[in-house]
Amino acid sequence: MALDDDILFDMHRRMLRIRLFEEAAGRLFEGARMPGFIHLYVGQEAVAAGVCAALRPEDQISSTHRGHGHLVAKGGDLNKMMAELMGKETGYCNGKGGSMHICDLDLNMLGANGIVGGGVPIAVGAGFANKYRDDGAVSVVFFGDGASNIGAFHEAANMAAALKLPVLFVCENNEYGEFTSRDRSMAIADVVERASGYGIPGTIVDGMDAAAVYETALEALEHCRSGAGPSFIEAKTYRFYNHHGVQTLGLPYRPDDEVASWQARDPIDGIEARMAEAGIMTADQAAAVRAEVQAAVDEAVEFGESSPMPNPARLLDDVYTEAAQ
Amino acid sequence: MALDDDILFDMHRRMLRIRLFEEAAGRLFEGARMPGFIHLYVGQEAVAAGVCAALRPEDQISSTHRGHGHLVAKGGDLNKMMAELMGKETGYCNGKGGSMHICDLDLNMLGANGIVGGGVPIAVGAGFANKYRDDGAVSVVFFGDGASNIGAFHEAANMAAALKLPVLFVCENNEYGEFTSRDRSMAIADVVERASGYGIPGTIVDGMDAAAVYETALEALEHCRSGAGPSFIEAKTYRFYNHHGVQTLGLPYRPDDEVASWQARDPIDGIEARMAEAGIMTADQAAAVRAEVQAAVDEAVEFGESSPMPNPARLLDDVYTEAAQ
Amino acid sequence: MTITEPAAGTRELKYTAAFNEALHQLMAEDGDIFVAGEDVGIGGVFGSFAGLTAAFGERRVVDTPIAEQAIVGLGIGAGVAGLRPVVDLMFFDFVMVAMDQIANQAAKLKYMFGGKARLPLTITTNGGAGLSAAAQHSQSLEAFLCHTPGLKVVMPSTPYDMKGLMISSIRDDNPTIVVKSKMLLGVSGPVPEDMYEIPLGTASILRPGEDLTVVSYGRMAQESLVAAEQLAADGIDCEVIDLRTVQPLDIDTVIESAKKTNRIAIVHEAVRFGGLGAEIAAQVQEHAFDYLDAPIGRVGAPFSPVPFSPSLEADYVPNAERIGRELRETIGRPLPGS
Amino acid sequence: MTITEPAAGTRELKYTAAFNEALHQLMAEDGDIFVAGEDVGIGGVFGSFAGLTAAFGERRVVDTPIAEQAIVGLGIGAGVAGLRPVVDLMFFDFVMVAMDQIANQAAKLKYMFGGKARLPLTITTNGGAGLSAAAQHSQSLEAFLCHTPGLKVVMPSTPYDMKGLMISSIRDDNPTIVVKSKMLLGVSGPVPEDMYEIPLGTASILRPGEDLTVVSYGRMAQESLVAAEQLAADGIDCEVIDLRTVQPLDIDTVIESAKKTNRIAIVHEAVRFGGLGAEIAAQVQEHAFDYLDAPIGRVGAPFSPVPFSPSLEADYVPNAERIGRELRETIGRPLPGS
Ligand SMILES: Cc1ncc(C[n+]2csc(CCOP(=O)(O)OP(=O)(O)O)c2C)c(N)n1
Ligand SMILES: Cc1ncc(C[n+]2csc(CCOP(=O)(O)OP(=O)(O)O)c2C)c(N)n1
Ligand SMILES: [Mg+2]
Ligand SMILES: [Mg+2]
Repeated sequence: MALDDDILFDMHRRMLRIRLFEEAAGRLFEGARMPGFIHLYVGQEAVAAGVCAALRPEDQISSTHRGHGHLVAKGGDLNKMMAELMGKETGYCNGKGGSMHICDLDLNMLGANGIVGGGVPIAVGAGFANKYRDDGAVSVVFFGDGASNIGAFHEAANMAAALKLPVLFVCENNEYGEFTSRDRSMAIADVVERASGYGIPGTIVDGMDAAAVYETALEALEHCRSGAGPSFIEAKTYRFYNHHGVQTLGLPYRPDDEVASWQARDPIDGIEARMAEAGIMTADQAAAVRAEVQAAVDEAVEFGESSPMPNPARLLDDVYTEAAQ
Repeated sequence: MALDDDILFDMHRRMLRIRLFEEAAGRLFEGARMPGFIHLYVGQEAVAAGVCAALRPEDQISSTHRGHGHLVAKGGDLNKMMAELMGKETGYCNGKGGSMHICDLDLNMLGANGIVGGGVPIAVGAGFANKYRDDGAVSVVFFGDGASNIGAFHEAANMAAALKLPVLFVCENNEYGEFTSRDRSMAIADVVERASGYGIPGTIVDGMDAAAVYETALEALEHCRSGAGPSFIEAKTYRFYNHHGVQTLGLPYRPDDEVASWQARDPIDGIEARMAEAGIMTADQAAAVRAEVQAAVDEAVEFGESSPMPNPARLLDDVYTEAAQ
Repeated sequence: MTITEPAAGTRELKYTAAFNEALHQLMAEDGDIFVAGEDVGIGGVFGSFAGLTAAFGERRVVDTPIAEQAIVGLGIGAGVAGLRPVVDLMFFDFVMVAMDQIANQAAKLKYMFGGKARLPLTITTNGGAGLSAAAQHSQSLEAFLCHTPGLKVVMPSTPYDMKGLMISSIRDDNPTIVVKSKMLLGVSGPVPEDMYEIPLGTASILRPGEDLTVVSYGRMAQESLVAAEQLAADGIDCEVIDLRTVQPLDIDTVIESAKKTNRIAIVHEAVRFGGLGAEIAAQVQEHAFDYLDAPIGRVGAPFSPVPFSPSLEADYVPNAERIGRELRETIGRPLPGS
Repeated sequence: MTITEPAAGTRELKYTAAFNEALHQLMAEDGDIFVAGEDVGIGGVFGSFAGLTAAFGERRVVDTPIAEQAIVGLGIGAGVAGLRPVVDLMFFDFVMVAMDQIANQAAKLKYMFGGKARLPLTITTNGGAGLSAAAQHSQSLEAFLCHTPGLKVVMPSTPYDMKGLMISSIRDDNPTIVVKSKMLLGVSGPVPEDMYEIPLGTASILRPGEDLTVVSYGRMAQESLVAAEQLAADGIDCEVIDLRTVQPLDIDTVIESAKKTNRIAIVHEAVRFGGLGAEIAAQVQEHAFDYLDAPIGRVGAPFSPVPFSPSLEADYVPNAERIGRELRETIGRPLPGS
């Protein structure tokens, strides 16, 4: 594949931002310095980075309970993200949403979602708006293998196909729901087999390879933009940590050697090796990027921790939009 | 096909019972002698008759808003059916359910359903019970092309496949929801294309040919009984009347010539022609069966009309099952 | 709040035609409005959307698959993305099918996002019993929606209110459910041709009175009015309040009236247990405790699903006669003057 | 009804272990009982189903796909076909996803069929706020279920009640939802080892008192008890009633108490507007109008979704301190003796 160097640098940085942000968040969570639930995206970075590198700013993305990676990849502000995860006033949602509802509408990131599959119909609605306005934008929806079993996904996928909407479905198949494996939740090998049942063209891609994801996404997006209707990508990937929280090995539902074999295919190691081989990034340069991103993450932690808790007087604000006077 | 003559006689009678019952109900409805909604099954008789002829008594069926045909085919009592459609005390549901909730649990007919797709998960639950008890029974669920677009169908189909349940999915594709055609509701030509997305083996059958339906159903039921999990049949069929009520031609959403071309393939004419050709039923014999069935239907109308309205004192009965003392 | 009465001689329209006219005028005025739902293109099963495809084309009048979750989600996503969607759920009962999208997504989205979203979504539907449509096509489920912060719920009882409330609902920047009463679809009344708004959250007083306040909405407001006229013949002077929107709830008008009449009853078609009448009763006794001369009455459906048989259904759904009977019980104790 | 208290010296179990023990004992006794839901095989995300797979195998402890409609439907169909299913919805909020199956199907099936069905289905779930789980994982939605004829709704507040109510719920032949309070999962209390039933629809009096009746259920019953002890220090003697099941509702116990104390407040975690407190208040004023010396108080969540931030959530969810404050307001007017 002849991929622009710029794209590789871009994706490498997006992936590192996700990884380091997530690991910082995980440490805070472990240290009980972060409230609520945390679903880490670590391991799946190549999917969000590869897809988002292929997007235009006006393209929307919709996400899941495992949504930090998608927002970071779309350009999310790490300070506002970390503050939100901590429930602070300065966070993206003023502390009202937290990890499972993080969003940035200015970046056309339409939100994480606490309901498995709940974001899929909403993403299709955004795709409808794009077609209605004929503005060339595509609505991209990330969802898990587990989510492909829920009704909302089905209805939305069929609706997008029936109405020929510019929606890109990106299934991140990490082989598990929470603790139940994909092969016990469905009787098919590849989630993409569902796409043909809607008349949606589908592709499988190695979700540990950002470049492959990028190229696949670019093509799928082109299909959507052409007016031909939705497209579907299944990215084979893996979450390195537990469903919730930061434990990795020794869990009763995932064999340690399975975890290890996927970790050996770390998507960041992969892209760094590729860039090194191509002679476009030395180990020193890689380290420099890492240091720079780490500094931004540290700053985000600092920003979050030093930010105030929400003003109690605003508890009941923003339930409704008041009419403009 | 070498089909037992008995089976043909059996199916012929089931189809006639449906047809004549439905036409009587339609006339009553037109004459404002029947309350509520009425969704006639006329035209689709070969599907219910063909499938039900292949069933054992212990097999369950679940149905839709268009449910009279299924209950008649499973052996429903025409008197109790007609009385129920009229809202009478002597009806199957004591007048509390009506057309959309008609059922006969003793016949293992688990009910019509007013919610499109609502019966599919319930049917899968019955299939679970069969497997749990290992009693060899199969749960058969009838649903429309339109219902295949709703979430409940998707969840239930996948669940049946994941848990390898003895459930036979029978999609009656009559090319329309209410007034919206199948090709505007989905971007695929055949609903059966969805089956492979669940890992369920599927077949298309001519839903105007009872014998073909019977043979296909028998094979699919065998698959289910063998412990191999669910099976899926798409029957191509057509309703001769409007979605609701009895109008046939001149409707704004269905071309008259389309209606006429399907009516030319009337499934009852079809089976009668086949039986005549095979020399097993003369025109006189056919007329005799028809007269006999008509008499039963007339009796049902008489039974329904002469039955009392429900006792108002029972309005609040049967909301709960009281504990046995 | 005030007695709303279109000027004498105003043209008459049916309830459903008032709904339809509001849509025509709104869609002509605002290109961001579109309608989506099952069979809306042909005018909808109740004819509510008649003529819209001819006027605005298939781009703006969109037939969808049978998929209530996706229909509501379509509205949410398109609304967040800047359009002003109107999505239809054929029967009120089908909100159950889409409840997650309505109550967990649409209602909460703005709050969860810290205010950074605007969701100008209108959901239209048809509620209520009376057609022998049985347990799954006859419900009145507004209590579910009113208990869900973030939603507005509109239940007009006249063609005039229908038009004004539809215009306000669609122009409103919040997820709003407009429930037509199936039994009112064919009822006519005066409706001005121009566009006008009825502010959400303002009740109307259908009949002023001194002896008893009757609070209702939707079809039951009209039944209550009939009951009130019957009681008037016996010298019982009811004040009938039509809430028009049940969320926001114009409780001030209700309390003011209760303080004046000292007796109050709430009438709705929904199941009485846990219905909106309970909330109104609870608020009234809280704010007008010392004014009440009798327990607050509640008229509603009994505790069962809606039966199919017309004879049972007639006993199940409140009507003017039963309302009158139960209002007399509410009055119960002799009136001050008598 | 009576003060329920296990014998002194009874072994202690956690709330969730009491739930678990009930399941173990019931499944051992009745081969028709099975458990199905997401991740139940590994014990469930809250550990409520721990050990069941080891004891009863995968045939009877069934991991399902993520598909709440199909999970509830599985229970309905298997129940109608003669089994006694227990199906789990991980969070109370997810009833919204399955609302059609719960409210349009399970609740109405028997009635629609003219009584010719028996649906011994139990749905278990985990409700309530307090874990910073935000708007879609923290709700208390019992008002929806209580307004739906055909369902029973159980909300235990102690390990003892949990076990007895689980046994009654699973043995009951109606669709019954048992809501665990997430914040109580780890709370311990005495639980007899033998099997015992607590009849559905019987409240318990956690604390007898003379000045004010406090009606609650689930976690708030325990918070109300704490608040009552604090008020006792100031000489205000509260009677605390734990409803235990909110449908059927033991209104007799509530009314009897209200007639004795002449003042009453209802406390729940759900949104106050349209919550169960409204229904209780409406019934109490109806049946004890002449006994009430003050307006009926209602403590509940304010009118917004549940916020994520721990600081906001703490203000959102009622706790003993806030309950105490609001109860003092309910008392409001000076007590008769003072
Ligand atoms: C409707 C609903 N059901 C269940 C859950 C609980 N839950 C949260 S994440 C999850 C697993 C989702 O699996 P998948 O879609 O594959 O995403 P992944 O976690 O693997 O990224 C479950 C069951 C939920 N949040 N919403
Ligand atoms: C959830 C739900 N949505 C919509 C309806 C209204 N409705 C009743 S029948 C029907 C069409 C069903 O089409 P299909 O499944 O193809 O069955 P057919 O009527 O063709 O037999 C619709 C939309 C309903 N009853 N339930
Ligand atoms: Mg997964
Ligand atoms: Mg059809």
